[in-house]
Amino acid sequence: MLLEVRELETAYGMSQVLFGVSLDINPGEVSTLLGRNGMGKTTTVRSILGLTKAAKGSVAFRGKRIEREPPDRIARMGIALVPEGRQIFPNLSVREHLVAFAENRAGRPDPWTPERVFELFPRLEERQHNQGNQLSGGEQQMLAIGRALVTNPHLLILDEATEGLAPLVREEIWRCLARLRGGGQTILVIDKYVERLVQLADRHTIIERGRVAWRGTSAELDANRSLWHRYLGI
Amino acid sequence: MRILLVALVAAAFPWVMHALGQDFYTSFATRVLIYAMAAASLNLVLGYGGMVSFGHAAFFGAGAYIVAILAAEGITSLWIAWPVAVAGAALAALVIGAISLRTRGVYFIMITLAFAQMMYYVFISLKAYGGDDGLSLPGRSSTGLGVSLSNDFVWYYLVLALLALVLFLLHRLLHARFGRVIEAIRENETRATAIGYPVYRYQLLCFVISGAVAGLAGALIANQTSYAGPTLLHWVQSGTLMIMVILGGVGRFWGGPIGAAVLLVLEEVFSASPLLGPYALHWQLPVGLILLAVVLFAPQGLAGALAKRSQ
Amino acid sequence: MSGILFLEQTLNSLQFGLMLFLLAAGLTLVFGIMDMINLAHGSLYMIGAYLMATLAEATGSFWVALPLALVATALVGAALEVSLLRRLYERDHLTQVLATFAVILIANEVVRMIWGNQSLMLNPPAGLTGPVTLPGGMQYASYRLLIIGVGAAVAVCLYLLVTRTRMGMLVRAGASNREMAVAMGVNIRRLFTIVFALGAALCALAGAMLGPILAVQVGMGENILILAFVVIVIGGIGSIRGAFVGALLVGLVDTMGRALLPIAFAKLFSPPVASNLGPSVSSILIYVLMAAVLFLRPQGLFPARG
Amino acid sequence: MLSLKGLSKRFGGVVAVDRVTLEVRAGEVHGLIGPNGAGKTTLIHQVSGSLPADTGEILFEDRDITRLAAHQRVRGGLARSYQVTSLFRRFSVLDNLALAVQARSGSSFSFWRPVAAERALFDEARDIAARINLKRVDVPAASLSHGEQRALEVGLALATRPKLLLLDEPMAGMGPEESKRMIDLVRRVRETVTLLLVEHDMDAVFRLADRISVMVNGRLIATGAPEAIRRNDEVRKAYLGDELAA
Repeated sequence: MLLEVRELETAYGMSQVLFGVSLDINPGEVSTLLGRNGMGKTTTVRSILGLTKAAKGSVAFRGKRIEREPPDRIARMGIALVPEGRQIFPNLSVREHLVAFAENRAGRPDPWTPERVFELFPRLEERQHNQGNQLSGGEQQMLAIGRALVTNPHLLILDEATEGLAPLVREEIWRCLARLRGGGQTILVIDKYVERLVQLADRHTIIERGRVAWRGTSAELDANRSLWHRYLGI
Repeated sequence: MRILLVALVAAAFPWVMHALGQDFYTSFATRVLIYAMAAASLNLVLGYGGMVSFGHAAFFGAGAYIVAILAAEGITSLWIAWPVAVAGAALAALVIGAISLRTRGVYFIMITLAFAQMMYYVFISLKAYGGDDGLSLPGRSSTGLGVSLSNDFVWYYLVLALLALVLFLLHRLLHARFGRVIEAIRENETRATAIGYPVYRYQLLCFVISGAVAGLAGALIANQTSYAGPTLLHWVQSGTLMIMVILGGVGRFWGGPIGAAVLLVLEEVFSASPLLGPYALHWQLPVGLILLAVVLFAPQGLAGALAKRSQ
Repeated sequence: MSGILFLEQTLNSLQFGLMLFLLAAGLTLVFGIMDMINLAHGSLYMIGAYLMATLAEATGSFWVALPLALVATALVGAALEVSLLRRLYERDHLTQVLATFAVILIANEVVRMIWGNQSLMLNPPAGLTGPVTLPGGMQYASYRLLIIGVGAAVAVCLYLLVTRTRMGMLVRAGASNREMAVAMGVNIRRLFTIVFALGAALCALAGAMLGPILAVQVGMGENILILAFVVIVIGGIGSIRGAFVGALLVGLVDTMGRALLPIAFAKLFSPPVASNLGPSVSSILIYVLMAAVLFLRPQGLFPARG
Repeated sequence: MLSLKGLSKRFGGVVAVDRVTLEVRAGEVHGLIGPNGAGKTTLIHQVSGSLPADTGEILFEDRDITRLAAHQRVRGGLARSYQVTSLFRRFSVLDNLALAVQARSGSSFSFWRPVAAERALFDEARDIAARINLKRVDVPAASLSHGEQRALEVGLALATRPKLLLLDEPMAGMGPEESKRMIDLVRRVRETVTLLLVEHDMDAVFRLADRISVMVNGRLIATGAPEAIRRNDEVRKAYLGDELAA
């Protein structure tokens, strides 16, 4: 087991958002967190990364408990985030985004480097000397993924990575994820294009009001369209 | 009830000191009352309005300088000099506030600080009015009523009455519509705008009122010491007023007066105490340590601590 | 106005601006990364100057004392950060202002207790006490030229550090979006202690270089601190480039104002008016500059965020 | 009643709102939907005056309000609620509402008369509290439950007596019970006030709205009756997932 989340409870001030979320991720698999907006997907991710401290529950990463660790140490242990809203540094150039965080945290034999990211997204190479705040939304998204990749994480987490993108750019992101999957990268995806995720991912977890409402394989999710309507509003 | 008690003590204070042969302390108490007024005026913008003004000494010093300059030009009448001091400080607050309130957060802190320094250097460069050395007054302002303010008893009661009046007016203001809006803006500026308040105008007026009161306190301090000097406008003076407010309690009605009293008494104790021997010179050290302790461990200030105890 | 005067004042502006930059650089990073107002920055400048004066006396050499003073002040800065300032990052600006104001009071008294009330003497390094003749025949104090040289060299190093090194990238990332930097694995606490110590060393450098020109005395940090704040507010909080441009601008406006305005006013107004107006206008010029910049660009010239 | 003409907003390289032209008719509930990041909230910010428009104009009751300050728009009858609850947290519920009532009744540049003595303000505040079903009116706003805070959020906007109310995701983060109550509240409000409703809860939007506009990538791709929107291919493709249409 790469990541084991048990009975996570998290609150922002007075309002509790997570009421006991559990989640398992096996090495090499692609899993998803699904659910409507405001149901606690992003909070789950933030709690795993230590960006929001969980009040209760445990998180184990590669066999080590991390729920009390500071977020930067968790990141260095090999979890990388492509955050909601992309969070590109406006005052760093494209190349700097990649160079600054380049590191082989998972000790891969063929690590991601800035150059390999440029092969993956040629658009970024063209714009490598532009500042973060001069990029279009799609370019920012590619850069956010590239920035996470160069840390060579054990686990890559993408939070709404296709949000607000034009269909063509969205396709490019899907293709990229499929390629990463082929390379054996463990990935946790939050997104709402279920049809696409059923093809791409192995296992799914649906979150509803801070609790796990359903979990299962792609085949099971594909077969059960009432789930789609009930929990995902499709 | 408590207010009556405070009023009684304040009214009796000079007589008791006189009976004890310690008239010096009446003069000291007058200074406390004046700083209480200045601190209360800062608390209006800082505590109630949520505007962290780091340049309040500008208005305090302006009030003092205006009285001193008018005296140097031969105008010593209280009825002219003091209103002009108040109006001058209010005008300075209007100009400084109008520009500063366009900014927020640290920029507001810094720009108010910069404006105060600007006034500081303006007065320093006025060679005709003392420059670096400041300006001495021939005496206290004349009332034209046959009462001389050079009598420390009379002076004490006049300052006490003015402080009481100012505090009363501030109390009314804070509980009237205007005060509610000011506090609402501090709580949530975005929402205050969204329900239809022109935030900028309210903040500016609050800033001006506060500056005017500080100007009055400045006019009084110039009379108290018969002197107006550039240190009154220095940024360290602004910092001292902030210390008073935070010691007493930010946004607590009695925060300003309590803080002024506590800080000045501490200063007096530490700088004159025979216990400290040669270290009495270094009175800022214990004051700094106490301030640090209050800021870190009692952010509600003394008025906050008192309120908690009485609950 | 003669060309020589103009050249001399330009060099003075440069010298003043570069020293301001040394102070402002540390301040703006502290401000930008941790969103922390540190009034005690001026105290580090004072402490640096005192340590320099003492060490120069003890070692008998300016050049031996300088690195020692820088390291010692950096340690003082790191100690201050670890023991106190860390507790203030999450607090509001008012709390930070007052707590660091308290540090000023404490630092001033401690310096007085150790070194007394008299100001200390710090001599320029041997061989740099006299003037030199510049191309064009102008005489200029050699020590002031040294200050310009050192200031420019440090500015270049700092520029390279911030723009070319990985640490510089991480510092900039932290200044624009701290949480994202943390999520990428940056140990912001350690990075910040390093930045703080570096800022303290730059303070000490400014204190050491200016010591022979200005008096080394208690309270020397207070006024220059405000100028440093003016610089970073003009430049945009958190931006090294902004601090550099802001510092040169403030140095230029202040020095030129003081040198040229009285001359201009003497031509425009009667002598009594001019002699009063000249100094007051020139002394507030930089504050007018700051108000104007904030009025037009409330985030400063080179905002680090957004 | 409200008409937007070619409204745009850029942030750096990202076009958040792209030449949006939209008409809200008097008396209707106009739903505005679209995926996250489509620019809906940015559009609301522009209409309410908290963000300036790069280009385009905003007409409210045939008056050009593009350059008016936010508070002036509120006074003219254009109020809004926030997606992230924005209250005077340390004030009581009643004080929150009374402040909003005070904003439009008489001048607040009054320095003498205690507010507490102004019965009319608090009577009206109580009325509004009753309308939005808040029973506990003397507790600080911060101590209310999430659903109650959302109701107060709408109540604050109502207290300004708007003609047009911009509701930014009133159902955000609500449970089913709370959502139901909010839908009831919006139904009652619509009897007197025109609504522009931004909402993620599709069920709610399709039940409440008379007409719906769909925004994708900063652009308005369709406007029409709920049924027409449901059937619109382009909307299905853009909003419900390209795969469904494929």
